[in-house]
This record gives sequence, C-alpha cells and structure tokens, in this order.
Amino acid sequence: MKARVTVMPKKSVLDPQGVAVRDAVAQHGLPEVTSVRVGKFIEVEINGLSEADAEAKLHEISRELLSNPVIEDYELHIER
Amino acid sequence: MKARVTVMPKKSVLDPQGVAVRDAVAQHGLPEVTSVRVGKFIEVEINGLSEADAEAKLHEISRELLSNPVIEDYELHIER
Amino acid sequence: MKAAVIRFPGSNCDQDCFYALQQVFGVPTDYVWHKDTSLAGYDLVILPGGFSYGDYLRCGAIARYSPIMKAVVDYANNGGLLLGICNGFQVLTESRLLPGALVRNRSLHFICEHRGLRVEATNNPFLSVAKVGDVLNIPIAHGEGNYTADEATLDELERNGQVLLRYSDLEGNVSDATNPNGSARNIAGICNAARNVFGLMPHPERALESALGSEDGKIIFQSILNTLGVHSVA
Amino acid sequence: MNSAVYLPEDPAITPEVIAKHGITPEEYERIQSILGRDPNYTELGIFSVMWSEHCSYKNSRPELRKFPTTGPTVLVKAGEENAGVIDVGDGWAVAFKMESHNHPSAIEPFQGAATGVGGIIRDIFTMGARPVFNLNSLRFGPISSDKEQTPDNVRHNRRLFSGVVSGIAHYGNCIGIPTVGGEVYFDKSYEGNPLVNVFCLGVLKHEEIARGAASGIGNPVFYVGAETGRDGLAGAAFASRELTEESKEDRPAVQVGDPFKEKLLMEACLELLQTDAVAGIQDMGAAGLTCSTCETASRGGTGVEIDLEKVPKRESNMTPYEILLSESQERMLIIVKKGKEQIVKDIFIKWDLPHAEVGVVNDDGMMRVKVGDTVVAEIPAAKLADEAPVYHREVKPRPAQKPLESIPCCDVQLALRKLLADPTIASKEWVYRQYDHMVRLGANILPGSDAAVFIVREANKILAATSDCNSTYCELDPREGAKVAVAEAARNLACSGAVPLAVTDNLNFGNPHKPENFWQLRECVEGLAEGCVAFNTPVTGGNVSLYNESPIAAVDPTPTVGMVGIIEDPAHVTASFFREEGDTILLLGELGSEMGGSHYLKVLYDRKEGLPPRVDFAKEIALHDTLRAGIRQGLIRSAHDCSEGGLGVAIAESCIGGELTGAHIDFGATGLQPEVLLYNESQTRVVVSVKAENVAALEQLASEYGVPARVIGSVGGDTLRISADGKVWEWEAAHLKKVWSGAISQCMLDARQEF
Ligand SMILES: Nc1ncnc2c1ncn2[C@@H]1O[C@H](COP(=O)(O)OP(=O)(O)O)[C@@H](O)[C@H]1O
Ligand SMILES: [Mg+2]
Repeated sequence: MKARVTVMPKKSVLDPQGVAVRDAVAQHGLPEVTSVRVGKFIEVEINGLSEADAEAKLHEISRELLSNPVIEDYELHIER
Repeated sequence: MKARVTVMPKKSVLDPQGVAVRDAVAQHGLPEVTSVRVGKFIEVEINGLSEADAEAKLHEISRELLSNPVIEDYELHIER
Repeated sequence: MKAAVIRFPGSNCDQDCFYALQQVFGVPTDYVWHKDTSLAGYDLVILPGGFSYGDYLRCGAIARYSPIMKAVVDYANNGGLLLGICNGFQVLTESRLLPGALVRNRSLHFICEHRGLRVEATNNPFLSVAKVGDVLNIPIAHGEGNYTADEATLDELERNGQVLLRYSDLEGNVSDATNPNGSARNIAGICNAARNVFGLMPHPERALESALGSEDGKIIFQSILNTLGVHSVA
Repeated sequence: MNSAVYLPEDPAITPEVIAKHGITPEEYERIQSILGRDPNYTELGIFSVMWSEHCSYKNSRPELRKFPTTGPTVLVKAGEENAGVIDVGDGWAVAFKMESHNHPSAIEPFQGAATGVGGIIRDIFTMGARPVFNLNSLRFGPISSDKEQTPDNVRHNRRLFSGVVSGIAHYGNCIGIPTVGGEVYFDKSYEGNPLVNVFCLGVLKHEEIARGAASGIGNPVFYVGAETGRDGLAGAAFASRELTEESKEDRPAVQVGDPFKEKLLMEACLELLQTDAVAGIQDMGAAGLTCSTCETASRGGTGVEIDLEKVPKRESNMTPYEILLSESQERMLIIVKKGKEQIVKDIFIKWDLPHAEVGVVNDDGMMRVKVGDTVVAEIPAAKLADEAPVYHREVKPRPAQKPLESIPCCDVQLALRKLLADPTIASKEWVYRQYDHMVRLGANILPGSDAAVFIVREANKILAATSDCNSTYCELDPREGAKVAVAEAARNLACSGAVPLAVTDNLNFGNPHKPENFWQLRECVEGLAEGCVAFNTPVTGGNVSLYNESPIAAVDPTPTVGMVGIIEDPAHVTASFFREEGDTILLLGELGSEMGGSHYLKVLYDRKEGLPPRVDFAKEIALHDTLRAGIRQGLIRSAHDCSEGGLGVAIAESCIGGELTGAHIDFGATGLQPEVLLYNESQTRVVVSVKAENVAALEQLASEYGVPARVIGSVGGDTLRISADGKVWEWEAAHLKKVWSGAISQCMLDARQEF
C-alpha cells in the first residue's frame, strides 16, 4: 500500500523558501508569478496492514511527526 | 492559474532523509512501513498568462530551477 | 549540583557544552544518551546544538520522539532548569515545551558569525546577573533559526517577559538590519511561562573566553549557577 | 585455484569492453599474466578501478617520489596509510590530508563537494584521529560580469560556486567539524572544470594510530556503515578521464552524501578504536569495497575472502560487479580480532548502524570474492594493489615566458578599488559565513586572516593552517610558481606566529598524455619538493587529480599546498589586521618590482603574462625567523603578507579586514612607477604594525637576520592615504571596506540557491 502526504506551510506563516523561489522564478523569465509556496511531498510504502488500520495510523503520524501543526498543514492520500 | 510541481529524488539515488524518516515512522507505531521517500511540493500561482505559454515556461523552470535533473525527477500538474 | 548534556544521534555541540560546564565552571556533568529514560538527580539539563537525526524532516522533529524526551518533558514540568541551545531550541519548540517554531533563515543560507543580543528580561534564572538593555556578544551558527509564531503568541510572550534576547547591534539597537535570519520581532531566545525552560539560537558555550572572541556567554551560565546556589570557579 | 567463474549474465570481454574500462592492450596482457588466465567481467572491473590514476597513481608515482617525506616528527609516512601522522609533542599527534572532488563537483556541485568532505573526513578518522577542523581550496571560472546581461558561462560558474560552498557547508556543519579556512580563486582556466580540494586534520595520541592492514589469519572482516547501492559506479575511473559533453550523459548515479550517517559512523569507529577489538580499519572511498579489501590484504601481506551475499545492500538484484565497484558513501571495512566480534556488534547497535561480518583474513594472498559458494573474483591482492603499471610520460617544456617590457599606467586610485573588488582578492565572508567555523571551541583566529589558528582542546595545542597556490604563476612558470606556493603557505603561518610542521598537497593538472601537461606536473612537483626541503616541512600525503580539462584547454597547473604549523604560546597568536591608532607600520622585505603574472595585469588588463615573481628561500626563511622572533618578543601586533595585489592590497586589507581603521603611508622617494610600487607581487614581504616604542627593537631584530625593514607609516584616521615620489592618493577606508566585503555577495545575488 502506498500513501502520499503533502505538507505545506500554513498560509499565515512566513515561507522564506517560497519567497526566494518566487523571486527566482520571476527572474527566470516568468514575471507573471504571484506567489510560490514550498512544502514537502512524502511517499510512504506499507506492507501487511489493513487499509483502515493504516489510514488512522497515518493520520496520526502525519499530524504528530510529518508535519508541525504550528506552522504546517498536511494532506493525506492513500493509493488504492 | 495554479501549478503544482512535485520534485522527488530519483529512484536510484540515495535519499538519506527518506531513510531517517522511515526509521522514525517505524518507531512511531508503524513498523509495517517499508520505504519512505521525501521530496518537495511546490505550488506556483500565476496571473495573466495563457495556459499554453505558462505550461512551456513552467516545464523549463521545473527542470532548471525547481529540480536538479542529475538527482531528481519532477512532475508538473496544471490546475485548470 | 549535577548537570546533564543530552546526546542525540547527530548532536555536535555536546562536547562543547560538556567542556563549558565541567572545565570552565567546574560543574560535575554527565552525558545522557538519547536511549536513556531517566534524568533523576540532575539540577540542569542542556539540549545541545547540532543536527539531531541529521535535521531530516524538520530540525528537532525526530529527536522529539527519542526515548529520553519523555524524561525531559517530566523534568521540565517539575520545574527543572532546561536549556536548549540552537538545535536544542528547535527540539524544545517541536516538543511544545516552548511556543512557536524555527524555520529557514530568510537568506536560505547557514550563518555563522558573532552577533549582538540585547537582554530583554532578567527576572528569570538564565539572565539574572545581567541588566535589561545589556548587550551580549555571542555567536550564532544555524540555517533554521528564523523564529515564527502567530501574533497572539508573540504578544503574550512579550507581555509575560518571556522574550529574553533579541538580535541587536553591539550598541543595543534592534532593527531589521540587525536581524540575521528574519526572526519575528528579532527574537533570539525565549523562555516558557514558568521561566524554567530557555531556548536560544545563539551559542553561549562558544563565548566563554577571550581567545574565542567573547566571554559574554558566561552571563548565562553564571546566572544559572547563581540560581542554583552554586559558586563556580569561573 | 584459478577458479573464478564466468557468470552467464556478464557481458563478454571484447576489445571494446576492455577499452571502455580504460585498460590498454598492454595492461590487459599484464592482467592475463597476473591471473594466468582471462579475467571475468567482475575482475576486469576491479582491475580497471584499481589501476585508474585515482587509485594507482600510475602516471604520477615516479614524480611523487621526489617529495621529502621523512623527518623527526613524521610518525606515519606519506603513502604508508590513509593519511600521514605528525608528532606535535606531549604524546599527541595530528593526521591530515587533502583530497580533490573536482569531477563530481563539475557534474553535481552540491553533492560532489559534500561527498568530497565526507571522504577526507573518513581518511582521517580511519587513522584513529578525531577530526578537528577542515579547510577547502576552491577554483571556479569568473563570477563577475560588467555587462548588463550576465553571460551563461558566468551564470554557470556562479551556480557551481554556490553549490560547492553549500555542499561543503552542508556536510561539515552537520557532522560538526569546523571549516576554518581555505582559499577561493576565480579564473577563466577553471571554466567547466572547477577544482574542489578539501582538507581535514585530526588529532590523536601516538599509541592510538590505527592501521589499515588485514592482519591475523582467521580474523573476521566486518562491513560497517551505509548500505551499498549503485552509487557512483566506477567513480574512480570517471575521475581519471577528461570531462566531455558526453560525460554528463554516461554519468552513473550521483553519490549522495549523508553527513548524519557519517557522524554516527565516526563516533562509532572512534569508540571502537578505544577498545582492543580492531586489527585493521580502512575506509571505503574510491572503488569502495574492492579497494579496501585488496589494500588491507596487501598491507597485511595476507589474503581476504568476502561473501557478497552478506554485504548490506540498499537495492535488489545488484551484480557482483556493481557491489564491488559501487562508491556508496559512509562505509568502512574493519578487521576484527577473532573473539572480539561482540564488542563491534554492540557498538554499532548502540549507534544504530548497519554492520555485518562479511569475510575472513586468510593466508593465501588472494582477494577472493564469493557469492555464497560461488567464487566470482579471485586475484592476488598484492599484485592488484601494488603492481599497477607505472608510466614515465613524455614531457615537453613549454616555451618560457618573456619578461614584460613595460607596465601600463592607470588610475592608481581606481586600480585599488578594482583589485579589492575582484572576487579572488575580495573578502570571502560570503563563503565562510556559511561554514560553522566555531564548533569545537577552537577558532582562535577566525577566517579572514592569513592563516587559521585553532586551539585543539584535547591536546592543549594551538595549530595554524593554510592552503595556498597562485596558479597564474604556475601557468607562467610551473617550477617557480610551485616554489611560491610553498613559500606563501609558510609565510602565512609565520605571520600567525607559527612554526611550520608539514605539508599535504593536491596536484591538479590536465591530461598527462599531453607532454606539455606532464611537463607542468613534473616542474611543479620539483618546485614543491624544493620548497618543502627548504622549510623543513615533509610531505605527509596528498592527492593527484589529472584530466582536469574543460572543452577548451587544461586548467592552469594547480599544485595546492596545505601547510600545518604549531604556535607554542597563546600570546604568540597574531592576526593580519591593524589593531590600534598610532601604531607604526613597517614593511619587512624589499619594495619589490616584479609585475609578471600580477593581479594588476590580470584584473585591469586581462593579461596573464610575464615572468612570475621569484622566491629566494634563504631570504624567505630569514623573514619568517624575524617575524617569529618579533612576535615572541611581543613586538609585532599584526602581520600580513603581500600576495595577490601586492603592497597596496596588503595595506588596505590590514585596514579593513578587522576593526575598520585608516592609515597614513609615506614611501618617500622610491623611483618606482606608482603602479609598480603599489601592485607588484614580489615575494618575501610582510606588512607589520608595532607600538611606536618598539620600532627600534624590531629594526634591530630585522637587521640581525639581514631582513630589510622600513617604517612606512602609521595606523589611524578614516582614510588610507599613501604618498610616494611626490604623489598622494587617498581612499576612504569605509568605502574600501564596502567594496571589498560586498564584491562576492553582489555577484551572487541572482545566483540559483539550493533550497
Ligand atoms: N573557501 C574558504 N573557506 C574558508 N575560508 C576561506 C576560504 N577562502 C578564503 N578563506 C579565508 O579568507 C582569508 C583570505 O584568504 P586568501 O585571500 O586566500 O589569503 P592569503 O592570500 O593570505 O592566503 C583566509 O583567512 C582564508 O582562510
Ligand atoms: Mg596571506
């Protein structure tokens, strides 16, 4: 089983990487860019666990380990 | 217009971060995890450019700026 | 008294902190391994700088779940003096022992250099021998020391006198130009509401002798020892 | 016994396959005679990496024999082990070495530089030494552009520069070893082929020296550290070829460094070496498992047998060829004393590191590789490791440079600003600010002075270290240029108050098959050797990197010198910046007049020509002795040598490098053209500052050593004011500082960053 977790900086939180990348993108021939946010993309493979069990566990892990709720939001997708 | 770029370490390339996170996930009550890979997720917002123009430009930027083709692959999704 | 320096895999200022306590201040000090589970008998615990678990995922995020951290949290909740330096500060915010978070420096570069730090509050065990407005010259060395928290949290920190150090110039002026990393309100170090947990990005253990460019780090160690009623040799 | 099997899935050994491995027909015959049969594919791969220049020094070995390698302080000689070891007194010793990662950095600057740092650190802790500081010597194509539009090549150079610096910072900072000094040069000759030379120094007690020999028949062989993947397959062979457009295409998987793992590996190995469980230890660097097994066996006069099934692997279905030639990072081979296996296991479990018993030491002299019961390679270890072919390459001298006829006149005022803004001369703060140079509580003199000065706490010693090489001089006259490199390194140490101990070097040259390139190599080696004899600094080791060619031409010959010295007393530690208003400024040495190869000609006129400055070692040593005596007697408060940009730049740097100050300089009547006076690069000159009351004493001291000393001015004011021969020039000190300290960051504003 495969899961994908996207972790993004919260809208309200400063994202220094996003700012730097936006400036670089604008310089790189795309001045029309208005905003960039940089987060993480985490692919997790799991073996030998029911989907229901895995999903609950993965939410917990995404919340407690993979993201920091003070500054980040996460989204979990389970590949079926 | 919104674009999403996922940048992942190539399969053959060592992903030390993925290994460290896999171990942490296993410790965190999910010993069934077999592999983790960690990449970047980049959200780009663009204003006032036709989709066709943007797409070509975004591919170029993804290849040259957002990813390092020697060790990473990227995927570009344009939100319509 | 007895002090503990926690060693996570990837800690790299552990030996420096040990040297500071044991050699410079004559404080009996132990290393405590991250797989240990007890901190009984210690009067001061330091979470040292470095790259715990390679700083993978987020700085301090994996260390937070080391076996020793349960003991660290209990120790702090029981009022024990806890000092987190650099990566140690990051572990403290990840563990929610301190509010806010530390993100990438706005330049995206690692920065290593001496910096002025204005003392903002002294009614705590960590700066008791300083005066408000004093400027300490202490080096920083980090890539992710950009302190961030929501406005309400920041206001509360200010109100409670939990902001202990701000980046300034050597005259004590605080401005965007004296902010090395983009930290909210130039914050370099904060303590918890109970004032027994202190996290800071600068490295006081690197500023203990003139041969290294500054002795101002002694203020912090001396304050802690005074609080504990220890008369040190330094 | 000739029993290695030919695996059906392996490619057949055709002349093309042999050539693709960089093996000549003659070398192939040699392989056949060593084996008494044809090699199989795996064995061919093994020979190809072991006999690459990178591992065997087959082209450079005869030259390297010219270096002085012995001396009363040498505990482990060059070539004997992974790094030389030098006595520093009181039972303590240091191990240090320099290594290049030029080609990997050209392809992937961040990881290339990072893994270079990882490699040199492993070399040091393999010796049983705890690494305490790093240096780095970096060379790139130009990063500044006058035009509005930055040309692509400049953009690319910036990207390489930025990536390399980030990579070094990433690895060194994470592992917690301070990077305390180095050098950065920018020159067209490095376009497309940057040089990345990294240096590490470690400290140990005499009795802690660890050996890389597989001794003790029956002792188990352990593999510890990261799992093996298909990383950098045959990187050693890759490093021994020219970079071409295709090399980007046929790149194997780039090695990715994991400083976190290396930190654990280092701590675990140093902890293990404190026990008596280890018979031999060897890092897996270039050519990985292959090189470490056959070298340990060769050094031990034994054989080693390993089973690839037991090797920890990251990927599935790896062939023996791939496992043996992989250059995955952060791995070590340990020969364990029989019966002490549990000690090893316990320590590696404690540090959460992969480890496995993969083989055994035997007495038949063979490197035997098995997969289960099948023998997949069987080669006499000593012959493989030590009987690589040796080539005496053809040399062809290049025509000597002509002396310069005249020196163009310029706006002297503007020239100093231009020189200070040239990235090669400008402040390197942009670089070293990204390096943690303060961890381990040793940075006594921070980066920015002539040499790094470092307090080694465990040994209670103060060391000074520097890396130097003016490759423009080497291009114009390789022998003289190399001599200057050694002299400058020794001078930088003397300015800091140190006595030089020993040298490590990194020879970066072009393709050795081109006779002119090989001539440069030979001349440089002989020049270095002469210098090392003169300063009594044996060469303890180093590295050779050939085939440094861009599509256009070979890089300028670059024999980088890393020199380490010792300072006896903390009171003798001296920096290169003026310290106090009113201090008197003296020049020790002549006014000089040599303009060949000068930065003045290069920066202002884009000319790289003329005869580079000559160094007279006797005069140089007299100068260094004067400096050290003056420092010991408490006379000298700052000392800065004249190098690129000459006296003008040296004086300016002394004003602006530390606490900002001005200076008033009056040379009186010199009879020299102003450009020559201020910007000539004659050697053997140092600008010092002293308290006014000590001037006479220093002059007296200098005259005892036969060193010219002249008072040229005093420290103070807001401007640098220089007068000579009735002319006066004046610069605002703060402005010079701004120009000098901002030059590199200005160039790098729009460079791509690692994020
Ligand atoms: N790559 C680098 N890393 C760290 N420090 C550096 C680097 N390059 C230069 N420096 C520091 O900047 C200072 C000036 O270097 P350089 O101009 O090469 O000095 P010099 O000409 O006296 O040898 C030195 O202290 C040196 O250690
Ligand atoms: Mg110098």
